Amino acid sequence: MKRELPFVLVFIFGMFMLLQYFVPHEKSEWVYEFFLAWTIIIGIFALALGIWSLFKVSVDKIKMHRPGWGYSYVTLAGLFVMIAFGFTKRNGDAWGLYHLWWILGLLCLGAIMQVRAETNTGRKKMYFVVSLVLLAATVAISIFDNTWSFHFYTSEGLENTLFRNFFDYIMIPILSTMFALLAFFIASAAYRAFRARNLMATLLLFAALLVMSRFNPWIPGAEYVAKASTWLMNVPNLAAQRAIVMGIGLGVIATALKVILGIERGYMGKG
Amino acid sequence: MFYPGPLVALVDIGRTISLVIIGGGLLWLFIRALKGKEVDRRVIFLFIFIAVATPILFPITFGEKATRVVKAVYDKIESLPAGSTVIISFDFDPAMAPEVQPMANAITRHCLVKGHKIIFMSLFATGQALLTQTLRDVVETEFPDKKEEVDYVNLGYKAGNEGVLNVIISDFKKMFPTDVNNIPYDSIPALDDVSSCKDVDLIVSIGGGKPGVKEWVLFVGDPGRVPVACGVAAVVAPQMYPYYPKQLLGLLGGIKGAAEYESELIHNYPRFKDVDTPGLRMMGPQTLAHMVIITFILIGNLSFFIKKRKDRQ
Amino acid sequence: MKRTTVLVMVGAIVIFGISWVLKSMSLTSTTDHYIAKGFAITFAAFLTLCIFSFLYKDNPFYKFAEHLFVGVSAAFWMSMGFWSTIVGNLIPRVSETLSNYFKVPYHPESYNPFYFLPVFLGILLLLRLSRKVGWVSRWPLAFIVGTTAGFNFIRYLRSDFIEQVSATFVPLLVDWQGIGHFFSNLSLSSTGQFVAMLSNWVIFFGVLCGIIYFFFSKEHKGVFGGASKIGIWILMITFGASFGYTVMGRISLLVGRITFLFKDWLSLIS
Amino acid sequence: MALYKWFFVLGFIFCLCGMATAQESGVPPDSANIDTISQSIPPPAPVTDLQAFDTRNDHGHSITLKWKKSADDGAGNNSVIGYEIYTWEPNMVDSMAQLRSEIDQVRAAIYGGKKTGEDLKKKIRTLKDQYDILLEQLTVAHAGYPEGGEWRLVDKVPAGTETYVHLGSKEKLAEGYIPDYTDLYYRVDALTADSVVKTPSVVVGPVQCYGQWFNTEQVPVLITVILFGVLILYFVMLARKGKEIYVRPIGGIEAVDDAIGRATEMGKPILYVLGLGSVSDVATIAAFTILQRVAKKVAEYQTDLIVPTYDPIVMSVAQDVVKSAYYDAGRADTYKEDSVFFVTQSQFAYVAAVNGIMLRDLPATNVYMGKFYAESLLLAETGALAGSIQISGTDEIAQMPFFIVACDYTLIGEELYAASAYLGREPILLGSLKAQDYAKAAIIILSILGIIATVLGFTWFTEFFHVTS
Repeated sequence: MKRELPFVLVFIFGMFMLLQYFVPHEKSEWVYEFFLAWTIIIGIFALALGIWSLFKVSVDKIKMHRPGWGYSYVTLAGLFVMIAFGFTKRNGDAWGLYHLWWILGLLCLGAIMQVRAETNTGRKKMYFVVSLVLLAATVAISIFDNTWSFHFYTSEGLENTLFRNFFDYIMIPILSTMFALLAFFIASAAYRAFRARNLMATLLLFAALLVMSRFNPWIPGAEYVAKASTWLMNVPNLAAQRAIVMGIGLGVIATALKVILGIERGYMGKG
Repeated sequence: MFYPGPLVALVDIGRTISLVIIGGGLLWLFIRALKGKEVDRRVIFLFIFIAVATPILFPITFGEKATRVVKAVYDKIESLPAGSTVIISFDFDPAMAPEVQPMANAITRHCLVKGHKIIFMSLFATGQALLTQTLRDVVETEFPDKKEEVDYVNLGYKAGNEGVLNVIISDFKKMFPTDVNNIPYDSIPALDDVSSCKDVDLIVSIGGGKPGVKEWVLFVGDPGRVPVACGVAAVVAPQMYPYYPKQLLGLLGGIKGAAEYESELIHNYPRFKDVDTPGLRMMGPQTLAHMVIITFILIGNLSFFIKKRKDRQ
Repeated sequence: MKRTTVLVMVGAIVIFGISWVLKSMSLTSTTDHYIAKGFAITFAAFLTLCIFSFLYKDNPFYKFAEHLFVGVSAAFWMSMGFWSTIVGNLIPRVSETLSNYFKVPYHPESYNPFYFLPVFLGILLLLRLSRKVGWVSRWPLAFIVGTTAGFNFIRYLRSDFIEQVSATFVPLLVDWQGIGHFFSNLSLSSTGQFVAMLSNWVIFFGVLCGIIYFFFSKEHKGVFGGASKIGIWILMITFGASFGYTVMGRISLLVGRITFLFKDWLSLIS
Repeated sequence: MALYKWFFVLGFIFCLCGMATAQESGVPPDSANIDTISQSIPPPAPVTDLQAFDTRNDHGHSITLKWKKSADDGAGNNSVIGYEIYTWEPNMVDSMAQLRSEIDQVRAAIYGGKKTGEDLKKKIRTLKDQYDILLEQLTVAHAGYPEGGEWRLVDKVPAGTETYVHLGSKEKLAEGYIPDYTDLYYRVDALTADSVVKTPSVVVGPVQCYGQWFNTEQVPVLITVILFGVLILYFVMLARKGKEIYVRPIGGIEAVDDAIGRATEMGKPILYVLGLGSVSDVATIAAFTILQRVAKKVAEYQTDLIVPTYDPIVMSVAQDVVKSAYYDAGRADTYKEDSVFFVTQSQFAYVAAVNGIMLRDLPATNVYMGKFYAESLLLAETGALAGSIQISGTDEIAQMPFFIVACDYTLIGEELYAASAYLGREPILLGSLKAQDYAKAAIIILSILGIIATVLGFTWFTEFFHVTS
């Protein structure tokens, strides 16, 4: 039961989704749309699991004083602050004690972490008291300060200016700079790997060189190079992509079928 | 104020810096490569940074020469008699805009300076805002004497994708009873001679998504026998080539196409020398960085072969 | 901590402070919140440089940006997921009271008591945290894997297999009017008969050789091995070409970032 | 061998030269001819042979119309510029539309307002009840044709069109809902440039729409499913009976074992990156199977394993997989719960974190298996910088070039799926590889047949493979 039931479920749901394709009737469509919605909802619960894992890894790192544990405070602070912003919003034009609130909240989180990380019992007690005081202060502010409020039931928190600012001035710069690093890496990868070691590497090298020189003002006949690279992208590229896609298609189909029939079970643990 | 041509000086600085630093550096690496030495990756990173940053700080333009596909569009607009009607359709969204809006601006400039009447429209809901941007930045600031509804008309966005095209090929008024300023079709002087798409002399579709160039060609260009030109993002350009030259008289592909068009325009119309040319501006870093990468590949192969020969000896 | 580390840190803080002050001063005419705005732009530039510093080597600045990014982005996706999926998708289908509470339009027509099932399955998934009943968390996994396997099976069969096979049926002879006509009108025009035919031949044999490369249960020897070799060569040419083609887009991204530094932060260019 | 090589290289260069020297020909289209439309237009001929029937192979709520175009469309007077499709609807649809808009208004009042009044909810319920009553009467009202209703415009289509699918909504509360099992009537008018001059066709009907239980257009797909399924089962059975199956060596996979051994010697961990896929991606499922083998080996050698994940569900599964692999190796005691952990569900934050791990923990081997997007090169280059041996496998075509360039071994597309079978050398899994090969042989044969059929002009053969979506 413990081991076989999941595979029976896989078979039933897999077979249904497979056969559903051949049944255009409204009823089968209804169940189909329904199942797809299910997977998304389960995914959100899984996200909670993920956040828990992130939290636990960071906390454990602090507790065990693993290398680089100090940075886990940064992660936890970012996590806490962004969630806090996502569910709060100011009511009027003034922020009131809001900033004090979230800073105290952060300090409280830090103190709780210290309680966990500290080995000396005396200091542990001190941090405990500090964290309690800070917690009381944050709770008090959130109760008595009316300039802002929690929004657990509308997504107004997403319009919180601080939430947006964190997105615009922290997430976007880092994200797009990470992406921009590719410009450097593509160059270093090209330098390192495009060597005429053997025929295959040479082909790789020449195709890349040809396409890269498609707009070089100093190469005579750049127009023809451009034309040749367009042909390269249109014709041999199409052929190779098609061959790969068909292979992948077969691999996916065979793997999916093996999963449905319970032949391939590597994706599920046993214990 | 204090110096007659700071811009000229900047261009020269850019040339000099790139020539000295990049050229000299690469030469040094080349000599090292002759000894069979490898280049540290940080050196490559530095070169890429300089190659991209220098042209941004000190704009460098390379002698972009219009290729045949771009020249075809330019020549067509150039050869139309003054007073011809051109549709410029903004079929793109903000994500595509950095690549294709420069083309739209350049073609708009060209049409206006030639005295053509322009019908602006959009098949993308988000295209209308970008169209307004072009009108503000190019038409109103650079051509204050051109009057809306007389020299150009802004029909705005209409929902319906290719359905819109299906209608306007036979009747413009049905789809666009008024322009964006709510002026009735019949009282717009610019549209006096235009009752359907068949009456226009050229259609330029800027975009590359769907609906876009393909739809213009299949639903208007082919059945109405109206010449269609286009400007598309670089990624979709290879898919558009098969339509050239039978169904598309020419095309501008990516920022490169925009740069070629801009340079052709500046070359022939000196009055545009000082306008913003994002296409040419973007091409500086692109060209330099590409050349740096190509050179590094060549240097890498050189040191590879020399080392191999040494090992054999 | 080493002395150099302390020096670098202090230097970074000083530069940050100066930049903040200067940026704020330059913004006084444009916005009322110039101090906050100046901080935001300086901080964004600081983070940009933190990430770029990774190119030199791993360092505390990069680590700081990395850990901050991980925390903030995880929270960001959680908030978005909560609002769009639980509140946006689930609540309107399960309960009118709850939708009124969350102020989302209730869909009575798609009301469905069965929507409690994914919630139940989701809770089962959370039980994984328990050592004792952790095994029940495999049921929701089985559901997800089963449905998506069935779904993918058909999707790939249709689009990647059958459609691709039929797309390979390209005419090897393009408006064929006899050998004499072919040779007398031979031209290298990219829209001409010769190039069209050549392209089709390349596509057809390219696909064939590519597929042969992916044969696993037959030794690649003789003609078969030759075809498989050609197959992998074509793959390599394609990979090289797409690598070269991508360079342009990546450089554009870097241009965007450097423009941010020069324009929005340092105001070096207009 | 050398002959092939030269043949290929020369052919390729020839192709490129051909393309490069290509001369353009072809004339751009002429300027438009202005068609002059005469002022008074005689009424055009009506469409003929109008047929209406239920749209096949669908969920119902849709009718297909077919007709022969008017004699004046593209011929004759050439005056037809398009067609208008009309359907007959009972007058009660107006009151239904009225009710719908009232319901929408009440709803807007409920959700827009600060407080939700009980009376509004009651009101919406009564409105909906009224709507349901009307809905029940709809079929009867339709049967009353032509009394108590009128013709309404459905759509306009351009000249030259000869079919139209009236696609209705299946949502009862949506505009454009077409009831199933209800008598419907249609008419098609031929239009001219003068909006007053048009000719209606004869009326067709009654016609009913309904959903089908089997999509006959998908028969080729079904046949393929069955054939392929049988093929796989057959070879799996054959393999179970103990038949030896040859599998060609796959570079990347053979390297996995060596890489683990190397990591053990160096006392460094192994990093296994599952990519950005979710469990619904089959590539990720294949990656799990490979992870299982790797984890088992790792457990045997007593090396460390690091599995950072992007998707929480993938994390759950990966934990399960690694745990049971340790269990299988008889080393359940050495399994560490946090060797598999969640990072974040943001592409570049994940990359930033994994890059950090690579440079700080300096894994001896990095394995990338599954779905990868733009981050592929960021990961692989950083790994190369850290001096790790790198093995990758993905089915994302756009990322393959980067892995090939930056990694030591790369599994291309299908090789990733084959690898899971190959690593274990389990006969059952190998059996399916054989089936895949037969399918590939079938593709080759079909392609050749298809080419021959195209040359000979047998369109039915290619049409058979044309699958409508």
